Amino acid sequence: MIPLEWYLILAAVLFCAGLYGVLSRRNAVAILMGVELMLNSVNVNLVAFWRYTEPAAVTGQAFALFVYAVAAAEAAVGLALIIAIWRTRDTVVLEEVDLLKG
Amino acid sequence: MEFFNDFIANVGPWLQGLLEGIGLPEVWARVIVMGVGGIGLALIPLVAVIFLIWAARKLIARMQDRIGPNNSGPYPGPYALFQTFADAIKMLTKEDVIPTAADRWVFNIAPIVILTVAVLIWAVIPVGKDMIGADLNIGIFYVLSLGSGGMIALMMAGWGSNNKYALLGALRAVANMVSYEVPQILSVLTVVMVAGSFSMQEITKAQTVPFLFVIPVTALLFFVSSLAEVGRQPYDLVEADSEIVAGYFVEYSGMKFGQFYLSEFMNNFAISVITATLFLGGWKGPFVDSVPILGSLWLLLKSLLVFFVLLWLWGTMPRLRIDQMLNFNWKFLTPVALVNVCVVALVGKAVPPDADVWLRVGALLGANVLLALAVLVVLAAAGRLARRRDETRQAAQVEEASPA
Amino acid sequence: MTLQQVLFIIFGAVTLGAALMVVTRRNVFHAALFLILSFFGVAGLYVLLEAPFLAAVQLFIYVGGIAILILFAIMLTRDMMNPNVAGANRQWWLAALVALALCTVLGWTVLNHQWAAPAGDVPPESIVNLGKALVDPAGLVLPFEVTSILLLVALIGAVTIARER
Amino acid sequence: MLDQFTFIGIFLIVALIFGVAPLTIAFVLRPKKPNPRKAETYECGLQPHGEAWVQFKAQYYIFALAFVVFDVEAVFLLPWALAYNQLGLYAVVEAIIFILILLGALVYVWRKNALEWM
Amino acid sequence: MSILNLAWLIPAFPFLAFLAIALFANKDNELSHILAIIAICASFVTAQIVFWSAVLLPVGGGDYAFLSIVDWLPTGTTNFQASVWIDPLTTVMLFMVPITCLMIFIYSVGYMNFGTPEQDIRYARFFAYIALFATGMLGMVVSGNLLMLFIFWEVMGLCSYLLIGFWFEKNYLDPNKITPRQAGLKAFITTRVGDLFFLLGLLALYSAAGSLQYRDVFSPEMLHHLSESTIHLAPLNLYLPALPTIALLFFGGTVGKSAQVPLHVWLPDAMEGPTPVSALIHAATMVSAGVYLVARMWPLTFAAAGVAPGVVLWIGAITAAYGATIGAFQNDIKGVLAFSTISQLGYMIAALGLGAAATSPALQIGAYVAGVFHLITHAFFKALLFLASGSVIHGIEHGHHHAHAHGEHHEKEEAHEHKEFNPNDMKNMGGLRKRMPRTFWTFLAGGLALSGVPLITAGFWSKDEILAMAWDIHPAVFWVLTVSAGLTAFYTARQISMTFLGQPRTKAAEHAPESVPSMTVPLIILAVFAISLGWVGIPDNFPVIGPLVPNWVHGFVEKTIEEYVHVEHTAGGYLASLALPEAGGHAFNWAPLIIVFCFAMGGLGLGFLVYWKWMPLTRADELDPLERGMRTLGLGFLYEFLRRRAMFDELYQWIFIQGSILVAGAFAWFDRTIVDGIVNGAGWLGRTLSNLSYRYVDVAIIDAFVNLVGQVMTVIASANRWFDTTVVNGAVDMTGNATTWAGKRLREIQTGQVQSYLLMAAVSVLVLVGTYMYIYGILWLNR
Repeated sequence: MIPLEWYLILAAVLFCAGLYGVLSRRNAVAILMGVELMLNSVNVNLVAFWRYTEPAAVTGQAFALFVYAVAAAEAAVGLALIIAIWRTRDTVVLEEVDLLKG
Repeated sequence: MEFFNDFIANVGPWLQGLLEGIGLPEVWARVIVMGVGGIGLALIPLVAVIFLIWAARKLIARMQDRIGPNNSGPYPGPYALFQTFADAIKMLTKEDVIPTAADRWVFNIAPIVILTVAVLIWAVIPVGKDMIGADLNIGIFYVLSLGSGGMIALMMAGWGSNNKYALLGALRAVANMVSYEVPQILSVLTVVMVAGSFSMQEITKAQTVPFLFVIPVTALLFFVSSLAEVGRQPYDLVEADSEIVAGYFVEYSGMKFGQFYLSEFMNNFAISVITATLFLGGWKGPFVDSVPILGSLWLLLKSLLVFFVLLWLWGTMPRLRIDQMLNFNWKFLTPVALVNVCVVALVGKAVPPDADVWLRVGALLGANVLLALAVLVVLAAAGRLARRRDETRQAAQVEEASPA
Repeated sequence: MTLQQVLFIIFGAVTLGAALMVVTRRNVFHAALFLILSFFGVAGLYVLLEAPFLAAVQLFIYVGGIAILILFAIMLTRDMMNPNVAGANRQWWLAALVALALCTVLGWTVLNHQWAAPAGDVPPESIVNLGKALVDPAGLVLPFEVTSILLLVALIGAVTIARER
Repeated sequence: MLDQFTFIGIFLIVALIFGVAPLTIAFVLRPKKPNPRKAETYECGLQPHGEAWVQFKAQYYIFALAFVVFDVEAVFLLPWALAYNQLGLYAVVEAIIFILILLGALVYVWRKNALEWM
Repeated sequence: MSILNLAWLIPAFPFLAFLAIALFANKDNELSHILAIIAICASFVTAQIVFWSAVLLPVGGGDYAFLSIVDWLPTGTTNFQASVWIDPLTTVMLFMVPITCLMIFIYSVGYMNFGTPEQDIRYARFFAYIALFATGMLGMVVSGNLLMLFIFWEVMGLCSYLLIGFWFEKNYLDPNKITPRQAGLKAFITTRVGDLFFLLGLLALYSAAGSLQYRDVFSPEMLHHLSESTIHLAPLNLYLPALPTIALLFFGGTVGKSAQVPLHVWLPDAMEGPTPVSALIHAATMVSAGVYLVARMWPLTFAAAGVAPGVVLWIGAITAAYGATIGAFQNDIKGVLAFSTISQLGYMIAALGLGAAATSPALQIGAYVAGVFHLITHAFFKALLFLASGSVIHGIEHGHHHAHAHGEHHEKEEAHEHKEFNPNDMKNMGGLRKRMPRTFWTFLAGGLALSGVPLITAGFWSKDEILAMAWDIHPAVFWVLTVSAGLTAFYTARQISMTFLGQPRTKAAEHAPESVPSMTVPLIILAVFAISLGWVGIPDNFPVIGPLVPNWVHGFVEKTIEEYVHVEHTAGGYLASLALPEAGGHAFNWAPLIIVFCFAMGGLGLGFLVYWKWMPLTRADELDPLERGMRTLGLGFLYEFLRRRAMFDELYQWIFIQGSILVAGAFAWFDRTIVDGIVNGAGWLGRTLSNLSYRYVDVAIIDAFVNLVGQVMTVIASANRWFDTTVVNGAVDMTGNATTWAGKRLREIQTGQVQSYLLMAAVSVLVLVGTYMYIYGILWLNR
């Protein structure tokens, strides 16, 4: 049987890779990909814990499903925003979109 | 004699015993048996397709009042039966051209992916009473989720060839597939509800009455949306030669093109088999219990029947425009599928659980027929409305045209 | 080393390798393809975790849905293909440092904790139980319905934002 | 269960072989006469004009969007459908509410003419 | 399945209305206000049903309250629960909130000029917002646990922000005048400060009690447990007693939400919003939510004893005095009301604090009930006052337009032209009594209630009860509150006289028309309540009428808390507890009544005499008598100080700006000393070295060995050139680059780019986790 640590370590590395993507990419879509990676790692953790602690309970899988729903919504809206920005400002490079500047 | 009753099912254990007899460890023997079984399973669609291509050409020729491949022409074999082999050899010996502008890796991997996916589907299709690659407990869902792999392959092909037509074709194909995947999975939903399982084997066993006669609306929805999924007429606008010159595989030549072509036919056959399994009772039929091998025959016959319908549409239907296609899906199929799920769910619960199976079947069938009628009425009303609107608009145009 | 562990290493390698390519490749389309590959790897992990349903969902939603969305978005926003746009921004090195630090912290935490051994097997009817729980008034029915609201809002919002006027 | 997935894994390898084999055979058999004119992008015989990676209409995205939403919905309904025979009427009604809400979403998008192929 | 389960529906209706308007009806103005009003009507009816059934049941506090729990989300072992809790406190709130909401919704139709040319452009959105707000308020009232309460609390905060900034495009010529945008932000941020405390209190309570359900938290056992437990402040390694900490943290939330000193600054500026909003959110409901929270947490505060009740008490009293004082110096009609709201809220808080600080059960209950009672009555007459003033402003605006339409231009009007005309300024009014009689009479009713005219007004009964309790519990507070009562009466009289009495001082005031019925009818209804509502709460020991009218409020509301104050309550409840020997104030005590009466009437009379009879304003630009008087007394600076709201804004501005300047200064200092130091040092080093070498070269030249020296010189010169170019310039360049690099890094902290913010967030999280693990790592990992 695979020790739980393996899954957790893998999820951690996956998460950090996603984080790096989010922090370092210039392209908005690429940033979103990083976010998806992070969500995936979260789900891996969730399912691993479900399998190793309470395989009889349904909550593990159920919450994984909810994470999927949230991820889908997030991707849909996020990409829509990116497309809208593309249409108005003609760029998807996030550094050029600095509306947050005070 | 018993052995031949259940020939295929006995081969596996026999081979296993043989291999262990020559002293392989049990695990490896198992793996080898699985590998052999897998190859056998994968050969089924390949061989089938080789002859189906021939059959398709003949039949469509007849439908279109042509002769098609025959003895008189330069076609090999009796009734040009070996024409497909000739085509295969030709493709194998053709030069492979990769456009300089192409995205090489993506361009080369796409045909592999698409053929792999087309083969993978067969792992969960019950080709006989006890003959199934792996009777997964998520069987049909496995098939559906493999479909997404196909989409990715198309995207890769369209992108990789770096060609406007190819990319446009790929986008069209994917938009098409994603749209029609919704009614498809919704119809599968009703099947799962009635059968109470994802496993293809269970679904087949559950069909004391073929589901076509229990939930016909679902069957229609599934067949139509599957047609769109594989891009067969009337949904062939993804490779509309006259508009976008063969769509996403315009840049492909030689065996790569062949793989696209092959995978397309394999998918056509696959959806015929799946439709037969889900709605026509799969391998079920007379004498199957006594002679299990008959099951495969029944399945083949049913699949051929479905495939014939497919050819029929292929030979006769005109091509839809993309807007018509998407409208048809989002404004007709999807709502109907959603309503259909609700209707089946309610009726299934309205019938007392301990009721006789025939009562249940009757109720569901009646409900489906009523649903179909209702849909037709609504459709008629909507059509009349649209027509009246058009007439009034035209009248108005005439009005403002006349004084000028 | 059992077969499962070998498989885990294979799937894990695929997942992580693909993930690293995702965050480093400049060509966004290639990055997206690697993202899909990494999704496949995660699906494999789910199978190892005896959650085949989730594995299928992974393929169905991520590969079939979200990946398609991303590919479409790439097609719709052209200048991503512009090769002389740098892949990473100025603070990439800082980001890498942070990611590494977080990785070490997490890893240290994981390794310094006594984790429970696997508890029992997955009941064969776990998917059925899931289906029951989702509509069980004492269970998850509220989040279940809320999910549909979420999807509704997401659809309406995204369509309103994305459509051309 | 894992046994069956072992078969899936093996079958995956088999399928990959099926996917690669024809190409390798062709690689052995086929002639190689490269020629820049041959390798040009095909545009019905005209000179290739510009990149293929041109921008496409957002409408494609809208449809993918609707698809994803209904995709997720279906995924949520599948376990319910599996457990359907063991559920009471209340469960069915809840699921139907779920479906109707999304039907409402579809109708909304439809009314907003976002489903028109413009 | 009790009928009280209907309470679940009460917040649902407005929320549905909000969704409907936001999603579908946002194009159709009429449909949207119809939807909103229908929804609030439904809530109103439901609330009435719940109210009456709760009264007739009757529900009580603690185990006698009605509780209905729904499992929200099972998460592994624990379970999020949503719940509805109906005890007397909730019930009386359920009486007050829907009526005011309904009245204000109807009023808004007229105020937003429905159907007229100057109808508001975001008409539908306005109704969507206030519907959402009603959801928040009603939900907060019925919710049965503190988590839900917090959620709805935040919903209200959001709506308040949206509605204050509703006219976000408005700008003023006068740069010092705060715009709606800024006002909204100010309100949002200021209340955030309070909400942070609230959230901390929530966390502390949950960690200490393990639940947020009222029933669990306020159960005597739990209170006992809390009184013994402590909260461990990990990083500081500090142990705090649980009860007072939690109670005070929650009170922080109140201070923010119901504008108590020192977080009151946002409320006066919140008047930038449309007047119905000021009435609904910033007078009747949202600000009283803070008081409701105190009443809710009262058992905790009470059990905490010691410092906590004192803080509540004094914050309340100070606020009351502050608001009353400043209110007398405002010229903006809504500004006066805003400060009077602040001071009245102070009264309620003070009353609740008094209750918690009191010693005898009778007084505890008495003060508590008095506070709640005043909460209810105040909501009515303050909403009335705001709506009436809104009607006045509306009239003045119309009159202004009308006057201009007829192009009659005095030089006075001319004088007003280049200043922009401010319809809120009471100096621009006067003599409106004849122009808008209904508004006048209703305003008068509200004003009298506010200043507590005896017997006939609701304000008298509630406020007098508070003061009576204060007299018994805490004389100092009594005097503070009494003086403020006098001031309250004074500024009320001043406001009425300046607005309605005397002669019109502008064309606008001359032409101001009476408002449409959709505005005046709610005024009249509210006026009825403002007069009559007090009669349900007349103390039983009040001479003559006390015995005649049963003190219903007491008999009902006291049930909320009686189990905490250990009254051996018989059927009589309060009466029985009065019979207890140690209970103070059972025989009616005339002293406070008379004192308060003198102050209130004195203030009222003085106000009317000064502003109506003796020295009424005749011109809009003439000085306020008060101002004149104080200037002649040489107190002009004091007047200025008070008119500018005791300089709180200036103070905060100064503090924060100075703070930021300090931080910036620190950076600048770093730049100057360290970085420049390096540069100069390196430059100096380079110069000296080269000088030395040159001198050495000179020396060498002076020497006579020309040939040799030539070579030497070249050699050394080249060496020196090498040194100069590489080392010195190198050093200088390097330091220069370093400086620019540092500068860039510092600047990059403020690129408005999401990613850099994200990066900072990640870093800080990392740091926090690191610290936590450093402090606790071992202990926590080997658990």
